[in-house]
Amino acid sequence: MSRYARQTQLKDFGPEGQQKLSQSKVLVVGLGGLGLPVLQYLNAMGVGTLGLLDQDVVEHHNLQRQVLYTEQDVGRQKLEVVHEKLSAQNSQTHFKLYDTFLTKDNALEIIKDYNLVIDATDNFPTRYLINDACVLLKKPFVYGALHSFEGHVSVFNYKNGPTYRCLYPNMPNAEEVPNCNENGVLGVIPGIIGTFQALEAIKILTGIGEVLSGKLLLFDGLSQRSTQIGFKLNPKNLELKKLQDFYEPLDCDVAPTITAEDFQSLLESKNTLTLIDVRTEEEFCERNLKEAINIPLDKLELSSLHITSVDEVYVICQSGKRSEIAAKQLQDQYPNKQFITILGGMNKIASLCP
Amino acid sequence: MSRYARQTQLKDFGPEGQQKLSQSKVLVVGLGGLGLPVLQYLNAMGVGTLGLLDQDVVEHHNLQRQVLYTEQDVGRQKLEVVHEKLSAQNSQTHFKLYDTFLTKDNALEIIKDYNLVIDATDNFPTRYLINDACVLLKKPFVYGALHSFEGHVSVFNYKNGPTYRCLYPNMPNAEEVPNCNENGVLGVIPGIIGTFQALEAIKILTGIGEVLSGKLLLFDGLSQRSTQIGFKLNPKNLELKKLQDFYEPLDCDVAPTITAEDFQSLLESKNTLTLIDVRTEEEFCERNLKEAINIPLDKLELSSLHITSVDEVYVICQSGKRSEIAAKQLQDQYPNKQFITILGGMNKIASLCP
Amino acid sequence: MTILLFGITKDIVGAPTLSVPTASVTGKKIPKTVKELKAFLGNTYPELNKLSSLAVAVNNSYAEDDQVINSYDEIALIPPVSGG
Amino acid sequence: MTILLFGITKDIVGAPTLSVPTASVTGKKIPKTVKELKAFLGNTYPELNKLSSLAVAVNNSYAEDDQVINSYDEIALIPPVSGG
Repeated sequence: MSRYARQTQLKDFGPEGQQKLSQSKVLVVGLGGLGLPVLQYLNAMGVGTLGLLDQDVVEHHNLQRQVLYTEQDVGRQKLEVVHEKLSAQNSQTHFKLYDTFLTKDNALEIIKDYNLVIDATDNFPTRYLINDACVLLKKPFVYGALHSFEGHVSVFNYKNGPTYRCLYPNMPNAEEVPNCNENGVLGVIPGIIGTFQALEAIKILTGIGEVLSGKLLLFDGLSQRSTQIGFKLNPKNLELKKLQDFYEPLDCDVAPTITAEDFQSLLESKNTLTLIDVRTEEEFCERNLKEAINIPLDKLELSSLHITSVDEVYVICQSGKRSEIAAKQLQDQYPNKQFITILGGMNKIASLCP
Repeated sequence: MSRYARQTQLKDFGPEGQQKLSQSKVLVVGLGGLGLPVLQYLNAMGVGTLGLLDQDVVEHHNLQRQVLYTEQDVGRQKLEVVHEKLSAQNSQTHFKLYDTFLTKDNALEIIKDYNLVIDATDNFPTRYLINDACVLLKKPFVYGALHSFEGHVSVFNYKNGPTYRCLYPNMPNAEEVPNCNENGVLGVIPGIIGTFQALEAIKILTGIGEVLSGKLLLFDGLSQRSTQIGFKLNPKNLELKKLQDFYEPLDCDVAPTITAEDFQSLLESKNTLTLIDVRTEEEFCERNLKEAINIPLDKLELSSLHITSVDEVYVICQSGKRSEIAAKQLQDQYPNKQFITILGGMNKIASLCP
Repeated sequence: MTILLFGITKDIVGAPTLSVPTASVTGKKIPKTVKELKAFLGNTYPELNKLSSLAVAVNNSYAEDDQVINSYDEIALIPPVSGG
Repeated sequence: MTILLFGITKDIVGAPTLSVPTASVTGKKIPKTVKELKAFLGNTYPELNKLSSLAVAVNNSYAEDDQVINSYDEIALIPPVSGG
């Protein structure tokens, strides 16, 4: 019996469905709770090309829901582990590996080669980035997200259908959404939502069934109920011309902070410290701390820093918002240093010493 | 962060939920499409003891939906492969291995040690056997079953709630249900139904949420809709005193058959052939073929056959029904021989040569 | 009267739903109970008659053969399924 | 009027559903639109006011702030969720 016989014998799928899968290219963004069940099934079923994108390593507390990883894998690159296991599962699949996070600089270039994207990330900035990139490239993407015992699934931007922004026009603030450490999830929920996502992907790729476009599926594990909410396209969400300048990384690693008061004392007691001011040149010229180096936030990624003598780098802006973003960005770029945000920024400093 | 932090931090689950899981014992009957996702998640989430029961080997066409198996595993015992992988995933889990199929002779003895059973089998006889054994032992079991793009989930016999027989009082005939070779399944459907089963198991074990007792969940993948059908206990289904004498193995491997006419010609042309008559001694004495050895069906399991000279063994009964059962049973016991059923049995033979 | 079809009944009918006329415009006898509905459907799709073990739900509840049905009821045919 | 709660709104309220009085027996002003409902709920659960990005569904359809609501409507609060 052929490898895919059990599905090719289905009248509504057939050898045609299999053929379509084998020629399909799917990018999975995120190799965590959602990405792994999606990949296990898409790979088993014979999707021809799978793009894997993640830069995390396996952590011990991932094992409770990220079922492809073993205890031995803790500390290894997720990308490497997943590639190894999926290759063993299906040697016919062509894998493309992206050892990176999705950013505004690489998103369009990476996504353009795929038929569809699976949003299996764990943070809003990447979800909005995927949405906007898919709108620009006219690619559908299968959205999945989790909260405790619940999950969301939908297909966005499918044949000019509604997008993620038609449900949630703007990214929520950091304060209104629990961060990942507070926000647990029952281990099996990502398995349910991830397999739902895989099913939607298969339907899109092969043309069978009804795609969850314009419908948000709400799954509640405690009552085992699925509810579908209909929603419409807001046409202005398709009128995107380019990506936003910035997708705020509200991610789970909260950057360390220092109060403006403590920072003042530090300034007085220490001879040298490294302080980066990420405001614009204009703002910087108006008022600044003499210890500060000015690298505006939008130039941060391009700048290369030479920080050799110290382990701690302080980051400041006007209110503390941009410095938080900057600190996280720098932390990713320079993992061996610690970047500390000054709470309240120059506003607070000014209020202390007028 | 502790291994299970992401779920112990959930208010409705907590360290108490984790503690309950670690002390729980779950038997999973069947290591196929449903059993694997159930096990991946129960094991990841920290269920203390997992019983694994299956006697199949991994086949190439399993890979399309049985996501724990790799190409290298084809030909290996499923039991061994699953044990190896789950141990690597969670070394704290205690595994009990049953290298057998569930039968009326071992079911009660095996099931009695568990808190609940996962019905992850692919055939009606085992489903009815699990139901009856769980009713006798007062154990809940989580039912899952598949058909093409659809699946069923329910929890039976939970706190004296309805049983499988309250939905389907009697086992369907072989003719009314498509056999497994005709009856395909889209690869991802068992992932969805299996994770639903794992969720129900977790709810039963920890007491959170509403258990799907008295409700049959119908999942339709093509429309991505779940429907719940309410049903009631028929109290006489709890009045079972013992297992049935026989659970007809309507399994997927259709035994090869020969028409009575062809068998007659064969008898005339061949000097020797091996023929087993599985009717009772009484029936056998009334009329038999002189080539036949009489081993009544109910004694077949206990008999040990010494078939050395031939590869093909013919099996006959009165109408062809018992011989079909016998042939399958023999096939499992002696996989290197081929057991062929004579269609229509002695009735047909009699009509040919009165 | 709309009938949702599951499992093998969907395969037999060749569609996920079925409409049964409830006004007697067709001159046919209109099914008034679950049992009559089964017989009615078995006439059109004889393969359905083979299903000795067919559950029927009326408005999302399991229904016995003698249950009365009305034109506004939502009915589902739910045969047993075996795959794993 | 019954309100189904999802995500963080369920955590804020501490229950999966919420009942809003629709007769003015309580003397309070009764919400007539989605916007009024949000304000009404925000009064009782101030943490709900923080949710700048809260979707509301009326009878399983996404609703804008100006949509009129009635006592028999089924309403759901659906904040964005981020976990993966």
